[in-house]
Amino acid sequence: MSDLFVHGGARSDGRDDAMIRSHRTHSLWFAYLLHRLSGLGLAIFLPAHFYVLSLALTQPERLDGFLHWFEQPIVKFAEFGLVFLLAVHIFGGLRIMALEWLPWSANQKTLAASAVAGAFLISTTFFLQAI
Amino acid sequence: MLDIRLYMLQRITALIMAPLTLGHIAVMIYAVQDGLTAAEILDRTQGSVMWFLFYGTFVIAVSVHAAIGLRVIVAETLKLGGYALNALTWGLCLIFLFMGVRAVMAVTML
Amino acid sequence: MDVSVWRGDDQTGGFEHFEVPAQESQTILDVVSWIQQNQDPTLSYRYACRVGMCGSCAMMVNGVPRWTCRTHVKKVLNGNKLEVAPLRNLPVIKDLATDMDTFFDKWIAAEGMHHPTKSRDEPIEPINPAGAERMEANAGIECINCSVCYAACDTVTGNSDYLGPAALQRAWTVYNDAKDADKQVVLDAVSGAGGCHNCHSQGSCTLHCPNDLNPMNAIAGLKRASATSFFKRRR
Amino acid sequence: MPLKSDIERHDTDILILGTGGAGMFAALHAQQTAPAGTKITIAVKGLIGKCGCTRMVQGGYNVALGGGDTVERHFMDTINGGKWLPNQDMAWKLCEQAVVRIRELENEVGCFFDRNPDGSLHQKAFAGQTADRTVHKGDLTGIEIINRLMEQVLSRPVEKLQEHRAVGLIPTKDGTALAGVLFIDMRTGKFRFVRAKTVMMGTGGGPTMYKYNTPSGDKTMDGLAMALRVGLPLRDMEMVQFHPTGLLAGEHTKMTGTVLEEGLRGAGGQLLNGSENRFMFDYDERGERATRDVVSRGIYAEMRKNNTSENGGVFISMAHLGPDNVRKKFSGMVKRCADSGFDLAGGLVEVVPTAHYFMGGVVVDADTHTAMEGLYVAGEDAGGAHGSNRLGGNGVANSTVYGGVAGDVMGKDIRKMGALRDPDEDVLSAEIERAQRPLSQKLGNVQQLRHGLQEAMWEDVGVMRTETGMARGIKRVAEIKTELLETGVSNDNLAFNLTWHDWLNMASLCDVSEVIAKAGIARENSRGAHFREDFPESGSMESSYFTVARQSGDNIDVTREPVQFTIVKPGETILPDHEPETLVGAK
Ligand SMILES: Cc1cc2nc3c(=O)[nH]c(=O)nc-3n(C[C@H](O)[C@H](O)[C@H](O)COP(=O)(O)OP(=O)(O)OC[C@H]3O[C@@H](n4cnc5c(N)ncnc54)[C@H](O)[C@@H]3O)c2cc1C
Ligand code: HEM
Ligand code: SF4
Ligand code: F3S
Ligand code: FES
Repeated sequence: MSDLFVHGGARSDGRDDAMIRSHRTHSLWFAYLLHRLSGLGLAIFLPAHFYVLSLALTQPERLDGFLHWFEQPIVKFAEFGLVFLLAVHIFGGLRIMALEWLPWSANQKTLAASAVAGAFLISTTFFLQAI
Repeated sequence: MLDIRLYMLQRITALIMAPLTLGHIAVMIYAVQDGLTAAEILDRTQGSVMWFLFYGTFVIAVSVHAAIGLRVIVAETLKLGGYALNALTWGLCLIFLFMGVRAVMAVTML
Repeated sequence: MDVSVWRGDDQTGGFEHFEVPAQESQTILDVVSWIQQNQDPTLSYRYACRVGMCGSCAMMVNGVPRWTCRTHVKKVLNGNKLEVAPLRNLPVIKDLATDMDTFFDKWIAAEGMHHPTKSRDEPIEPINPAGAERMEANAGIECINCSVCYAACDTVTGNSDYLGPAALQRAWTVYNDAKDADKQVVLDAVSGAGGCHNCHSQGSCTLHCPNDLNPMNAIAGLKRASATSFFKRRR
Repeated sequence: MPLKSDIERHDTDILILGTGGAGMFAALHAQQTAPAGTKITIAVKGLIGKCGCTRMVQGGYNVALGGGDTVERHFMDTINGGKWLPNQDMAWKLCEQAVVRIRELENEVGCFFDRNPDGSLHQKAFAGQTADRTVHKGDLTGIEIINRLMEQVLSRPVEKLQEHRAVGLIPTKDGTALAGVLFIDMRTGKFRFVRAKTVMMGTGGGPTMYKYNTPSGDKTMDGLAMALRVGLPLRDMEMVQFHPTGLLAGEHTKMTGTVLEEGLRGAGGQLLNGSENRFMFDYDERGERATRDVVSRGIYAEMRKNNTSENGGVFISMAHLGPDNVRKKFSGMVKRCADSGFDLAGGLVEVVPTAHYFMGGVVVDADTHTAMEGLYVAGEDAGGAHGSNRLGGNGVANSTVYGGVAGDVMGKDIRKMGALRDPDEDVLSAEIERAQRPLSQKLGNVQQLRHGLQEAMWEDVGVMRTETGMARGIKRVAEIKTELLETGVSNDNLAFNLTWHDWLNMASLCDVSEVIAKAGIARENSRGAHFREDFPESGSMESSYFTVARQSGDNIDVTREPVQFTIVKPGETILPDHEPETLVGAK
């Protein structure tokens, strides 16, 4: 079984709840963490995104202002991050649903990795397009 | 926390969103190629039933999906449960829905 | 060897240090026993079979849940250090001994027991050992209920209602048992607020199971079966 | 220190001690047969289902399920294997009821035993059997049986007293009936006295007073020691079965003594002495494939010649069968050895004979009744079914069959019983005092005493015995016992105080060790597991006797009683004429 996992070495960190504890240092757990963080990030970003868009209804000028602001590199980078999150989350989510509903396959690790890779590919494309 | 009803809701909404978000990203990649202006976006979307349904579906799905997702995270990390947790889930869902619907209306109506 | 051992109960406690002589063939359980027999007679821990069959001796060893009677010191020694603590996710009775009742209550709550279709007066049912259903049932059958997977799972940590990997794996076995009468009862039992749908596929259960079992896979099976039945019943 | 007034008192109707095959089946059957509303309590030294030896069963479960095999044949094998010493009624019921019990295990409890490709149960033959009879689940049969039983028990309304150690059987004032059982709640260290109308004792014996032994750590003859103290007769107490191939890895590790599966020898595994030569053919023409007792003695003889491995045993070698083959065929054993640091598939692993099973036990009838009203005994605690030697596969059959019988009988008997009985308070006080004794003595090292006892029993009352050796053994045991009584345990915290329980374990082991040695001296011939170098002959079968030991005052009296051949006489058989001697290999 263990060939399924990229596994960190044994580490001593006691019964406190340190974030990365020895029993967690493997790829599937990181995939889980990534999925959770990306989901959380999206959930925080989404209302902001909606807010900005709804400005179109009330104050179109301000929306334009926002969109100019989006030209800033730092904001570009943030946008890249968000698309990255979305992509990571989608592919992660598809991986989870495949795992749950399709007959279980022995290359979970590969799937997890390719999900992240795919996410990177897409977001980088987006990023390059944007500048 | 997550019984089969909530689970199915979360998975089904995820399945609905997957093509929508991928489509959205694709459009954005195309759109941002030469700068993004309010006019451009609105041009494309306003008055379009198709875009209204596209984003409308997304908003409903994401409200349900994210509310359930946050519910799980809150329950597991803050050990919240029972009535408060249900209230939070509904609250989040309604906030997402409200803001989402406003945004969709803004970009697709008139 | 420099061995830190958790002392205390659920409320209070801390690590105590012991210097334990290294031996050629030595398991973590041997280390713990040596301390109790030679250094501190009040140290509490639990074991029975000493050969990996009873699942009584699991502890956290250098932060990882393990069966201690079959974990060779050499395999886990970190430099010259060992740290031994009670299993996570279970209440501590004293020192290294945990109260496993919740683990077993959940096993039963998941309907992890046989629901008979026949009595002792009837002949034994012929079953093809190579059939797909039977293979699936067999996959998890050698679980020794050691609770290592339960200790490894962070969903259990976060959600005290969560039935956990071992109980759910057992439910999956029961579900696939051709002899079992009540598959829907099993699905219903694992579809509630603490059911299989809470699993985030963290995979720590499968990684750490000392018997190379795959509860993550079993749980996925339950999700699949319950989703199918969910649609069927709606119709 | 707790006063007697501090002890908790608790009542139930049916009380069961132990959660091996015997205890679990007793609980299930009692629940089925007792009148509605009967309260059933199961008390155990460890966690339910997670202690005891039934869980450790590897090879499997003997049951005659047709295909040529019959209950009669199983019975004859059991009688022959036990060298005509078994109580024949018990042996018969064992073989007959095993058939029902295996169906119950499969159909009602939910066990799944290995199948043939056609879907029928797979059966194989252990040594000493004349038919393919042993039902199994890989080589982890016990886990399957106990896990399934455990689920059934846990899902029923049975009261559970876990980590409750029975320390004394408490009779009524007149001593004729049992009033209840005194326990230590190990988690708190408090005493708890539980009254019950019927008590089944299934604490599973366990010859762990030997230097090398296979049983689980919780088994220390508590049941037999308790029975001895209330004056019950114990039979066949000299009969300790040694398994020839226990792992030998040094004294400091608990792995030492644990069983390396019988099948290794069956498959062609070779035993090599210190100079790496095969030696078993010097002792028996069947070589390594001879029966357990013969191989154990062969190894022991080689050890006496000092022709040993590093740790003082011999080697088992499998490599000539092809390491990959071995790895495939014995994957569980190979993995277990590897976890302990040994290469079973390709290298040499040190082995030594190891005390495995105890044939002796409380005298009972075939309905598990004892001489004391209200007390029933089943499983390894009960004597009689196996005589001088237990066949591989008859152990778990015995505990599950008789556990179920005890449950049924208790369920029936309880209908005739009136109120709960009151205990003899003096005995209760004495038992509490006995258990508390170390708490007021000067602190000492219990483990050293245990080593001493194990050494003494292994050397003087072990695989090969003589009168002088056993007499010396008795003396050594007595000295250790005296020292134990002077040895103290810290009373700072009695909760989960393992060292206190080590002391209590030692007390039980010392008491029963003495009986084993005395019964050993009383048997002046060699039968089955009991081998006397000074009386190597088996004696005439027709005049077979079994030993009965009893404690009166501070003395152990051992008497001999003639075996009653109630079903078959030596030299005869109940198999039909012209039945082949053996069916193994006939197909
Ligand atoms: C390694 C090994 C392999 C074996 N393989 C086979 C095999 O292949 N086939 C076969 O037929 N037999 C086999 N046997 C023998 C078989 O396991 C036993 O004969 C049988 O299981 C005994 O069952 P039992 O219920 O009497 O006792 P056990 O299963 O040993 O149960 C005894 C119970 O009593 C409890 N107990 C002990 N003392 C106290 C106390 N003071 N207070 C409360 N509870 C107490 C114990 O904790 C335990 O729960 C094997 C034994 C061993 C050790
Ligand atoms: C932009 C919109 C989205 C937001 C805000 C969002 C948010 C979340 C959140 C907060 C969680 C909880 C994470 C956790 O439990 O650890 C979650 C879980 C999940 N999401 Fe999303 N999500 C979005 C889009 C998607 C999409 C498009 C998919 C589909 C592929 C998806 C699939 C999933 C799945 C399968 C889970 C469950 C994970 C688990 O049980 O561990 N999500 N989502
Ligand atoms: S699945 Fe594995 S880790 Fe979990 S209880 Fe069973 S044997 Fe232990
Ligand atoms: S670790 Fe826990 S989250 Fe699921 S895959 Fe295993 S049960
Ligand atoms: S002591 Fe039984 S599994 Fe470790």
